[in-house]
Amino acid sequence: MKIVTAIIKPFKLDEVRDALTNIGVHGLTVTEVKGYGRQKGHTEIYRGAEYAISFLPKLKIEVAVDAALVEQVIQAISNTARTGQIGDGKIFVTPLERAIRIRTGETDADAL
Amino acid sequence: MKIVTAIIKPFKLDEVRDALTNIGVHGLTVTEVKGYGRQKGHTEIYRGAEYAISFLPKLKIEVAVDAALVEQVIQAISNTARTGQIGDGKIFVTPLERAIRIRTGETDADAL
Amino acid sequence: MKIVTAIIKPFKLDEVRDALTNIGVHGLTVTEVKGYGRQKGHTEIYRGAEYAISFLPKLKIEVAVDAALVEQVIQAISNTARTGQIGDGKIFVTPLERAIRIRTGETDADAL
Amino acid sequence: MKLPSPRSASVASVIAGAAISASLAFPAFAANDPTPNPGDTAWMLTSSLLVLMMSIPGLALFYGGLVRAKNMLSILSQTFAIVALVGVIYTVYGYSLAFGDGGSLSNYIGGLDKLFLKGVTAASNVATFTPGTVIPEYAYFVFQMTFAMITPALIIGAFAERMKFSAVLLFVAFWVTVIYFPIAHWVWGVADPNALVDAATQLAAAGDEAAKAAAQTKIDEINAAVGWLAGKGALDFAGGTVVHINAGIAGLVGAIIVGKRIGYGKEALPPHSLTLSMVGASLLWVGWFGFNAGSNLEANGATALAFVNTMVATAAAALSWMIVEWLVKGKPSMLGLITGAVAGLVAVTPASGYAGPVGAIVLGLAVSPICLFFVDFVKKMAGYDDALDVFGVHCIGGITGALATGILVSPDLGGVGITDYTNLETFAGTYDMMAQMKAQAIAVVATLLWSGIGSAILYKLVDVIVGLRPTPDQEREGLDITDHGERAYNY
Amino acid sequence: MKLPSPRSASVASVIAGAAISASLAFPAFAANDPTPNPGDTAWMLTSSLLVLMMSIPGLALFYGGLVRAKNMLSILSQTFAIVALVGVIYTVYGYSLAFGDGGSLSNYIGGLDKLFLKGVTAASNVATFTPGTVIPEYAYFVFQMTFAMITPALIIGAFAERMKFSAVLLFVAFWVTVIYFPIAHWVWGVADPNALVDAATQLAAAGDEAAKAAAQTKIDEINAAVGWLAGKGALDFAGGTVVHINAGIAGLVGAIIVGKRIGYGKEALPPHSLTLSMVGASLLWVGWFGFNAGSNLEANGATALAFVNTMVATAAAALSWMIVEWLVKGKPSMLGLITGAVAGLVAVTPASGYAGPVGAIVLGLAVSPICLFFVDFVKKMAGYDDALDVFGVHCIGGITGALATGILVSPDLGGVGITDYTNLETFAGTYDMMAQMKAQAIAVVATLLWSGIGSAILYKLVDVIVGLRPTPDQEREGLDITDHGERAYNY
Amino acid sequence: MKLPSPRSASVASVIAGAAISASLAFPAFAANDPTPNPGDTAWMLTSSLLVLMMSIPGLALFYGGLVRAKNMLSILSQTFAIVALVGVIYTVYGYSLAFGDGGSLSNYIGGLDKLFLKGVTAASNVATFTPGTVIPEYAYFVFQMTFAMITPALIIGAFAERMKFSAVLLFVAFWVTVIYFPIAHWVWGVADPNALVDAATQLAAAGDEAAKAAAQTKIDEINAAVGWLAGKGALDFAGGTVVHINAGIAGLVGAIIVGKRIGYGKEALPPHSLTLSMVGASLLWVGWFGFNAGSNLEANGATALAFVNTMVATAAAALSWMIVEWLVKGKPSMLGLITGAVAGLVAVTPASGYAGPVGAIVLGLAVSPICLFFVDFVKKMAGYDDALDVFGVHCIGGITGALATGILVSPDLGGVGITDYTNLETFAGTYDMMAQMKAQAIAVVATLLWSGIGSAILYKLVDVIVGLRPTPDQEREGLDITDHGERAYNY
Ligand SMILES: Nc1ncnc2c1ncn2[C@@H]1O[C@H](COP(=O)(O)OP(=O)(O)O)[C@@H](O)[C@H]1O
Ligand SMILES: Nc1ncnc2c1ncn2[C@@H]1O[C@H](COP(=O)(O)OP(=O)(O)O)[C@@H](O)[C@H]1O
Ligand SMILES: Nc1ncnc2c1ncn2[C@@H]1O[C@H](COP(=O)(O)OP(=O)(O)O)[C@@H](O)[C@H]1O
Repeated sequence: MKIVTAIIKPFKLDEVRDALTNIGVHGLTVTEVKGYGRQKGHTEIYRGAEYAISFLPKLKIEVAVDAALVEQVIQAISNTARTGQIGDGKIFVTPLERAIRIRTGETDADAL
Repeated sequence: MKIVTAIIKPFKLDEVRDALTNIGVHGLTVTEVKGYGRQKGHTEIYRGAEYAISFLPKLKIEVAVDAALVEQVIQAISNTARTGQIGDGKIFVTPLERAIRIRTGETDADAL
Repeated sequence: MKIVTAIIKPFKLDEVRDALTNIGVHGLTVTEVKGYGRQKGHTEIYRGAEYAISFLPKLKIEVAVDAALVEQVIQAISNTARTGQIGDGKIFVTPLERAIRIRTGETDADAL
Repeated sequence: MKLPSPRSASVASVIAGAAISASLAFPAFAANDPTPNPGDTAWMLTSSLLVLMMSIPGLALFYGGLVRAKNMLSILSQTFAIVALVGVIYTVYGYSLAFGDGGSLSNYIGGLDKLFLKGVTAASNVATFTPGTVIPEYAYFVFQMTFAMITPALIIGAFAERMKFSAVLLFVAFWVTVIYFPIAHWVWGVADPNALVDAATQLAAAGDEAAKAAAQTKIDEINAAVGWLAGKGALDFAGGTVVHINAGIAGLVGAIIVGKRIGYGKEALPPHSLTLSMVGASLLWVGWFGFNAGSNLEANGATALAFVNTMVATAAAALSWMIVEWLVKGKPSMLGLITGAVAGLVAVTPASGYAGPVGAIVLGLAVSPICLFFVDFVKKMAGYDDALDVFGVHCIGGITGALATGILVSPDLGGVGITDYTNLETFAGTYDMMAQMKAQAIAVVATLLWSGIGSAILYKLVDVIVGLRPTPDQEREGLDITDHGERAYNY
Repeated sequence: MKLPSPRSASVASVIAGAAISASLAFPAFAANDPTPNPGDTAWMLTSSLLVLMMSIPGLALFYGGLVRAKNMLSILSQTFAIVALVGVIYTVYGYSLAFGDGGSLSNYIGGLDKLFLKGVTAASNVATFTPGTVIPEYAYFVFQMTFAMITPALIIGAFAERMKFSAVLLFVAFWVTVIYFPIAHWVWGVADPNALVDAATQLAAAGDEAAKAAAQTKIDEINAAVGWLAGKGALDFAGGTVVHINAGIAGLVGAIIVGKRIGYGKEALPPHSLTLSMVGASLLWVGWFGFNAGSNLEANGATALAFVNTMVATAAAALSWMIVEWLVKGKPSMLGLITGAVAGLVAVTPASGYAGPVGAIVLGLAVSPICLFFVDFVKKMAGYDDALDVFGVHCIGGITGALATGILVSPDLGGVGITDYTNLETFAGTYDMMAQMKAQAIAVVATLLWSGIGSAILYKLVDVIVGLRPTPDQEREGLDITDHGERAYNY
Repeated sequence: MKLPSPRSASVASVIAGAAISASLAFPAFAANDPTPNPGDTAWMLTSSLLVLMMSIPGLALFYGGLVRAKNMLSILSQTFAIVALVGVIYTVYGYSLAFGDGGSLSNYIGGLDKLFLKGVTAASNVATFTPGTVIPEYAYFVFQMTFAMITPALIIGAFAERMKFSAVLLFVAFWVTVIYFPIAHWVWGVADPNALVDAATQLAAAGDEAAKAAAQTKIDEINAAVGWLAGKGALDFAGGTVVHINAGIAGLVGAIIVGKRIGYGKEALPPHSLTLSMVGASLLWVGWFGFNAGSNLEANGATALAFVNTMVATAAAALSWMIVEWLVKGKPSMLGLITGAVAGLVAVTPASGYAGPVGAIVLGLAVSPICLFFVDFVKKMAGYDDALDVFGVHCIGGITGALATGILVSPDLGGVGITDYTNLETFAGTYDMMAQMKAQAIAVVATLLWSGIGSAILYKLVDVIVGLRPTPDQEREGLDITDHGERAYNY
């Protein structure tokens, strides 16, 4: 099993979720994060003080999936989260050794 | 070492924390997240506009532990976070290669 | 590739970011988290009710880097995030199998 | 034209006990009706909108800030809907029940003669406390309406975060009808000073014994028709008993009957926004000048006194709570400061037109430790979950104020003494503190009993009809979603 | 000394149709000018600051809470800047255009005689509706200014979250000049009752036919110089047409011209803080007493009536929205409660000084379902994105109120009837509802057309000059950052 | 029932320089005391609660929104506790020190004759500016109290986020006693116009030289007893020097002595809620009508003028700040708009009863660039951390206003000129601008020195007693937790 983690632009969430549902992924976890990268931020001024805001609001989506599904998940996310502009985000794939559903105690693929 | 990540219902935090402390885990990190899964959300209506809210508030708990402790940690979390109803959440175990305590520079097991 | 995850004190963010930029890391993702550990919290009282607050505000920084850079990244974070007082936080290193830049589809090292 | 009026609650009893001097020489009031002074009218209208502002947004924010975010809208909705509901009820029958002519029942309840504001027009006036002075009846009506709105809204703090919206509304509709309107009548259903002065003038001018007897009978009649607590001489300038003790005890009973919040005493249930509570408390303070100084029904020196008392008692109470908390807990909290201010406002309410400013400061200093004791210790000991301390602040503060009024009204302590309209000359200095304290105590106990027992019955009734409490799951999810289908915040 | 005044909008028409009785016996008004009563002045100043409070922070919060957090400051800035901008414009030429002497154009527009407040001093007074009563002109000026401030601020809700700050300001500067000041003049550019009464007195005292004719000519002249809608007898006590229909239709046109928000109908665009919206709505309610009861220009029984109507219609409308929503959607929302309250406030605005309280309650009960229908169904069907329902609540609520005013003013329904200052004795009971409804309908249609078409032209003009809409990227990022370089919240 | 009163600060000096015409023909004031008009009383009470609302929640929110969330409660607590503390101090000895009878020291300080409000009752009245007009002394007392409350609350913005709660309270207790009450006395300790008019009448009626000399001596005596700045003829209608310059310089000194915030100039310290700041600024604007127009002590045409000036200067200043910022920084910020509005309110404060509306607009347009220059550039250059720009806005804005008052009062510029109660007929048109500007400058410099130096000493004293600053760790954690043991928000 793998965990696919994607950093995306916030307004893309619903589209990405729908795309994942379509390929049979029925669970995911979303976190509000701030991203720093090539995409440049903006400047805020409060009276005399100017602040360059380089951390931008992003969403982090984490999906635990069977290894077999990883490619599809990556495609689904890439296709829907892409706007073609800097700051569209990243997808990271990391290993997942075990998964447990708390309610039932089911494990691994059954737990997802 | 492993990282045990659990997605739980928010009001279970204190119980889970106590259970972990009891088995000798003295550190953990908590993130507010939104979860999408089998548990169904609710509908919100603002004047004419109806929104189906499918992302529900959850907490993500991350605990870095020695591999030997993983089983106990899973048990502790499962037992306390379970309500028996849909949406109780998941536990994920992922590998942890190195750990460092910033203050002292201690590493791995000593760092936890 | 690795993901270096650091839990740090919030006011250290800008310093850490600058240190990472200096060693050529140009992207990272930050999450607001609550940490539980050795650092003790405080007590809050609202009329009669006293609450011991043991979860303290921390920032979690995640940096995906080439394995070769990991040591440097750890050093950079350790040096800047250290105040020498309890609660400075941890650094965790976990494996990263794949990375994709959504905008271009570039992968792995190119995607970071 | 005639109208009961809050302040002179004592008139009846005083007169009852006073020999009416035949040497009275009031100028006869001619038939030409007095006209309202625009200044008095302006002040009464301003006061009315201030009291509305106390409810919304004042009280709604004060309470709302103290609950968890997931129940914020339930507090706001309940407050807003209560204001709306009572506004309509009051127009339809509330004003009539509280201030209409009760006929043979007039010691206990008003009548049905003013249903749907029958007979009230833009030209109708009501008497104030200064003989010969009137204000438009519409102004009096709407001022009193705002009191009827805020009183039930105060109650909801006690069972916050755990009562269904439908239950709250139903309870309030019952409660104002069965509890509030009668008690308002008992205390504020007083004699019209103009009528009293008229009768006294007759008495003075009476040529023979028959005329004297007739005039005296008239005076007795007027006094006999007042609300029974007013008749006992209980003083309540702006609503210590009618509003605060009344709401406070109803809240406590509700908190006990509906039970504790899930997690109470186990989980942390911290206020979601003390900022909003501070805004609410500040608006309560600002608006309370309408409540207290408005209760003088005119804009004169006595009004300014009530205003000053409201200011200084509140300041003193805020300081007092701060100091006690600093000493006892080690830190002075913002919530303590504003809670103290509210306790001061509550306590000075019945006394505001009677005490002197120094007396008001003393009252403010005294009320905070008393309320703090109930909020911090008694509640924990007794184990009830009065979520927003309606009992500890409003009932206890109200009782403190009601009793203190009997003391501070004394001219020896800088108070204004008691006005006897039929005998202004001979009255001065005859203040009898023990008699007054007895009257005050009777009013307190009567309110506690009627409201406490009556409310208990009404909660049970509502529980049977629609059920008081949401399911545990609903309560966990928060009333905003389950009762109203909305969330307060989407940042 | 002379001054048009909101309430007696009907005078002209009534007089136009009435035979002037020669038996009139008004006391002649001597040359000695009346002095303002401090109570009236106090009330007008209080009313003025209440109406300012309606705009800031009231309306700003009501609207601001309903947008997403990233556009919060744009709403706050627009509202605040509009208040500031119109404050200056109104002083420079707005007051003169609306209430100055328009000479031969006086049916359609005021003049330039009061540019920069020329001739106005602390000693200038203007007439109220009670013959012989005046208030300081500065008080009248600033009261009317606050109306001119809030009206364009109402509009911005329709195209919230998607119009550039520069465009909004430019549009408002044009709009008040070309749309608002004329319409205010049409409706509120009424005859001075003092002058009318004077002339009527002349008429009564006239010895021969020539004198009679002269006096009658004078009356005709006065009546001929009024705003043309006032001349048709349209009743608008406090601004149903001038403020609400006017702003509401301008908003709808703007929403359509600027187009829908990105994501409208696809993404969730929930209110970021219903808490703030509730605070805003509450302050609107509180401040609206200045708006409506202040429009009586004095503090008397009629003022108290307008106050009561404002209270009870709003309460009824909030309840009514709640009930309908509960029945139709299954849950009564907080947003529904406050939206209903605002709809009630809008509807009662034109009627507040004319209806009786029971009529006002009926109006409140009726307006909510009507507005709800537009907000919930018509908007969806028609497919326009009136973001904060300016059309659905203000325009529709305003039309409901304007038409209902024609009904509820009827003395048979508890209304006050229409005042004919030249013929007070013979007027009573001659109320002609059909004629009045026609006048009301004309005022509604005239406002819809002038404001609707005029606004469309102005939006297009502004689009040419500075562009109406930000780029999609800017809109996505939020107007706070792109227009103002700030964020509302940094928790 | 004599009483000093804000507005006629110039009377003394004017009279001092004017030959008293023997042809004066004032009606003698009989012994029968005038009665307060309910309209004036209503306005003064309304004004008092408006000024309270300026402090809480107005100023508290304006300031609180600008700090980081972790220090929100510290701002709210400090403001609220200052209001409470000063309320009690003012009653105990503040009113007496500021407005009591100072005997031989009466040029510099009031006396101890009114400790604990000795001798003040609901029947006590004080003179207003119109000879023969009075208001209840309680109303005057509480109105002045609210000024004493808000002034020290203004100071705390300068050293926000880094001074201990205990230090703030101690400093304020010292500061109002040693700095505020004396300065209030210097400027507002003016002659009672009734007494002056009485004496002038005597003079006019005097038959022989001896009587004339006696009357003249009386006038001289009255004038000699006024506060020394009043005696110099300094004009300060509503508190430009006493409140704003005074607080502003005390703030600057405090900011320098306590040092910069940790991270200042390095980390981002953005406002946590500009929304709340906007609400605060709006309530400041609304409440400021009480501050300025209330300072007329009556509700008449002059009051309406002060009201209008407050409205239009503020509108102009908000626009002006917006435009300058738009030009200089490329974007008009919401914070700029509201800061401009506050600068306008500050600047118009001393001028509000003296300038004409067009003059007020010019003042508003001028003050914003001046303050902006200090807030944006001078602060950065000089390197002090005046966290919420108390110096840049209140002190600089106050100085601008104080000096501009000397110009705008000129009748040639639409101002009202200066009133000489003893010689109303011959005064008109003799306005001497250079003399007035000198008086204004003296008042400004005296305030800067007394408050600047005095405050420095007091800060040092407080530092010795309880310590000014929390530890760095406490400062990082935030004052809410370390000083008050609470958090403002738990979402
Ligand atoms: N090395 C990295 N490690 C972790 N997160 C990263 C890294 N680089 C970028 N990110 C995340 O991806 C987001 C987008 O990256 P950015 O460089 O702005 O655009 P793009 O991916 O289109 O080149 C960033 O805001 C940040 O959250
Ligand atoms: N495949 C997944 N990857 C990541 N998180 C998941 C996944 N499936 C579920 N979750 C998380 O677990 C939570 C609970 O899942 P849900 O399906 O609602 O209930 P249950 O686990 O009881 O079947 C979800 O809200 C989501 O946060
Ligand atoms: N075992 C753990 N797993 C995950 N996070 C941890 C663990 N232990 C500590 N942390 C995180 O590191 C933070 C600092 O830890 P703490 O024990 O307080 O101080 P220190 O690291 O200086 O000893 C905690 O607040 C928590 O967020």
